[in-house]
Amino acid sequence: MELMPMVLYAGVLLQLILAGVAAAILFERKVIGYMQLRTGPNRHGPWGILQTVADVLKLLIKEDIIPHAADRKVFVLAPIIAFVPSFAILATVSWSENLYAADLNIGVLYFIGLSSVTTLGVLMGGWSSNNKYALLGSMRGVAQMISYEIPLVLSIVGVVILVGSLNLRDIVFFQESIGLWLFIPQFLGFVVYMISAIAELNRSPFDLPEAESELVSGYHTEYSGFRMAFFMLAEYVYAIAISALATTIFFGGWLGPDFLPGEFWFLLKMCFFMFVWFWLRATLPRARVDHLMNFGWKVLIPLALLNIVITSIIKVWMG
Amino acid sequence: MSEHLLNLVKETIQNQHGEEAVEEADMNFEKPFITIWSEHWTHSLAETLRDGDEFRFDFLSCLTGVDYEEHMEVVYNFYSFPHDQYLYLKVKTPRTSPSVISVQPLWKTANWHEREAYDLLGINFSGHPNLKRILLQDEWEGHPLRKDYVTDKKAMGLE
Amino acid sequence: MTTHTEEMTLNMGPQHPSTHGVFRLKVTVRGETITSAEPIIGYLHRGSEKLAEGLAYSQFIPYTDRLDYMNAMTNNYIYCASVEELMGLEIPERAEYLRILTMELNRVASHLLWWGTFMLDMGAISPFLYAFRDRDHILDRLNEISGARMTFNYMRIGGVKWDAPEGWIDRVKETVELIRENIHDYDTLVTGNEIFQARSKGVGYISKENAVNWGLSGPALRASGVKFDIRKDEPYSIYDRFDFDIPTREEGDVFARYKVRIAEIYESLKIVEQACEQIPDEGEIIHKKGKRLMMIKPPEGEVYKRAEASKGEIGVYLVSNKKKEPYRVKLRRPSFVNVEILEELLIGQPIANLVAIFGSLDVVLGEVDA
Amino acid sequence: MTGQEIMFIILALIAICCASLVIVLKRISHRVLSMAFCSFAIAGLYFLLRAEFLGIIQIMVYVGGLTVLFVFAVMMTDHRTTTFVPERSKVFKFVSFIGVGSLLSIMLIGILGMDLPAGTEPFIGTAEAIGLELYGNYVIAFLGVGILLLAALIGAIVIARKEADEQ
Repeated sequence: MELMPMVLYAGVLLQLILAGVAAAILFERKVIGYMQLRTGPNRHGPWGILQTVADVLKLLIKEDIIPHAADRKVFVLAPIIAFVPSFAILATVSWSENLYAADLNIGVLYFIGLSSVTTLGVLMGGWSSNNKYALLGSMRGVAQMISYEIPLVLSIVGVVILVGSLNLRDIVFFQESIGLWLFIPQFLGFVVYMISAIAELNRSPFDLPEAESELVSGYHTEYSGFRMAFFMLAEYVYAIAISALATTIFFGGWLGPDFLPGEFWFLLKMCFFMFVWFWLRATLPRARVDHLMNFGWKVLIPLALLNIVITSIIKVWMG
Repeated sequence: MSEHLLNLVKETIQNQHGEEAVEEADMNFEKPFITIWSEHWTHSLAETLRDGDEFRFDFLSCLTGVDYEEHMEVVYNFYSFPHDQYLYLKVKTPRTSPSVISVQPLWKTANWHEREAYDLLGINFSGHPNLKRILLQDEWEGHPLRKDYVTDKKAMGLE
Repeated sequence: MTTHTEEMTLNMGPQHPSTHGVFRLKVTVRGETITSAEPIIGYLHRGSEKLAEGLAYSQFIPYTDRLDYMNAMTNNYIYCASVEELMGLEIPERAEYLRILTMELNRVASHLLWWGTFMLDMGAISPFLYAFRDRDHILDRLNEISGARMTFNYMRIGGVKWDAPEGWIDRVKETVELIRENIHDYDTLVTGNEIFQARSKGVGYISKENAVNWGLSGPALRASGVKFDIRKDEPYSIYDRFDFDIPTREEGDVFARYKVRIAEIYESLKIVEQACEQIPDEGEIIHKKGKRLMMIKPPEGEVYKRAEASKGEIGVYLVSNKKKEPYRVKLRRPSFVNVEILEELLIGQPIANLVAIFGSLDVVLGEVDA
Repeated sequence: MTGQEIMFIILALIAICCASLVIVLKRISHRVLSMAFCSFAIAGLYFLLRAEFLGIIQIMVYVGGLTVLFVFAVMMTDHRTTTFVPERSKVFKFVSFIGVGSLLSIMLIGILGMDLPAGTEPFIGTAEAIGLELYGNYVIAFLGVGILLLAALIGAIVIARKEADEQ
């Protein structure tokens, strides 16, 4: 791709993602609202459609508060460090057969590698606030994100072995060629991926870094206004990215019956993943830190390794 | 039943501290009601009440202080789960420098009750590990539930 | 450079999402493990006992509402009952039933609210909203009979303030039916949950001896294996006329306290149903002495009266000197006593358990601080 | 100058600046942060060389893993009592400046004097190529490194355990 279209694509994508985040937040509040026997936001625009817009506007015009004892430079930088990688990983997502930015050979690795940088933002945000809850929150967040990155990566390795490529588009083409979405042959990997993705995204029931009943608001306790919005944005963009990755590698990306365009199928599958996360949030209580760690290291990682071994045996056996 | 208990407690106290130790022993709404002076209220007596076979008052239901203008009283409301019996024990103490032993080592629940009585009535519980104000702020002057406490209406914004 | 983890003093509260009011807990943590804890209270102290000494007997009733504002009926009751005991009043039959009905409905509401907020502490948001919805049904009933939703001021010395409005008993029956069904649903949604059980089983263990020694009462005591309920063991009002069980558990942990409270909701609903059947159709609702509100002068004497509130044993120590105002009113608030054990219970626990343990004790700060 | 050269200069400057900031800055958090940026810039250089695999691994290991662990360790331990090297005398500074300067100039002479022929295989940095090299030519060395790291890991756990028990 040439420079100009690339910049254009990135600009358009950024706008769309922002709109997507707004939609996702509304979607979440609506879904959870109905699950809790209430209607959710319904005051701004028809069906509450402008609620998020109003929320964001409110956040943007709020006073920008930096605590006196905070480490100013790091405090300011942290939300950006958290946000940039979560947006950058979207570059490799192939929304349909023809709509994509970078056909990167190591797409999967790029995805996982860059997303690990978000941790740094969380850590810096928590530490620089000079707040004890924020510190505890970021310590939890980092321990959790580092631990769960391993099963997340390992769960994808099975797919990579099966396909023989790290390229996200190749993975979809492979699924097209065998006529089967990979979550069936890679079911174990899929389960491990789903669970560790929740932990990686800090979503309920693994939302320990925020855990409002214990740590007030976790690592972004001291953040307000548009810096807070940045953290929220990073969180939701990352959620969108992870669901896009899940769609690509386990649910056949843009594949689907012909009567609708590929982009639509892709978005539909993504929405399904998002819905599952919201559903869990409305249902489950929060797990505890040590349980979470035990589960990650003693259950998920062995399972993911088992999946790799089985996949390799099958791959060698089938030739 | 209850009168039997009353006599039993009375005898125990008299055995330990002499005949005149029991100031008053009566039934109050069908429950034994005993008054003693604070110098007779000792740890050994309290231990007997808690562990003695006939008593077993393992549950300190309530502890409170009352200012009777000529003297102060600390009222213990004991209950025994094993025997399902009940006892009022009132400990009298002089109004100037009121002091009663702390039963916190025997009934842990007494900890805050005694702190509250200290806070609101100014009764000193000797042997309490952490006797400081609990409901009012540390710099509060006086003890509001004493009958001679003068409410500073101006400071409270009432005038 | 030293490599050990720093100890950190963490002030949970007075403003914190899960301290249920203005409660402050000064904890020292190493990493996430608590090494010492000190509860600090008094932020909501209003001097109720002092106020009582300056008010006529009946004027103090509304102040009792504001102790445990989640379970105001029992507070109302125990204060009135202690005055009645001093005066030796006989309460009309219908008034007794109305008292039982409102107290038990209020207990269900209180337990429901506890259930919702406790699950919120555990990180589940939906139960909170479910609980509030059902609690609202009960509050509607209580509103119909008392004219208020939280601070009822319904009991009077010698009886109750209002008679039940037209069709109220039938509506109560419907509400009981509805809540019983819903509670069952919620119970299955939460109780069996793997994460919830992992977080609550074996956490915050209180032994039988410890529970008694620390003066715990109510569900917290019964969850440690002490089968004691004042309604049954020292029946006040007309509780001896009803058939109900005292749920107990032996485990003494957070989960046991949870189960006991859920079971108590069912038992309370049972009592409400029986009371609805037995209540006489009409009759006096207040003793004639109680009608002259400002003229109440109990004879000289003192009494300690206790009752089973939703959080434990609530008691009133009342001293009268034959004046219009009480000489001394001491309120034994269950939350005040129950919260005390925290300082021992929390040591060695991770912060995540702190919230679970504190929540499981069911503390209302209005009551702790009086 | 082509776009590639401009990018190279920018990235190289960032890398050098951040690397020196690691030494110059006072606060340890700022130092760690600039270390992370330095790693980013180096990863960018790898990308320019079309060694995407290496670049991503650089980010993953150095930014996502190492820096985070570093901050984590600093955060958990008593870093306020840590003192860096005390002030040295002027003579000491002068001598060390000369030493570093001469080392740098020798290196520069060596590097500039080298004549590396352009590689014949254009895409040496792909995942396949690296995998083939690692598990083909250098498999024994690879296994050796693996065992060494495992031993280090276990050793770290043992030491940490011992200190935790002592407390």
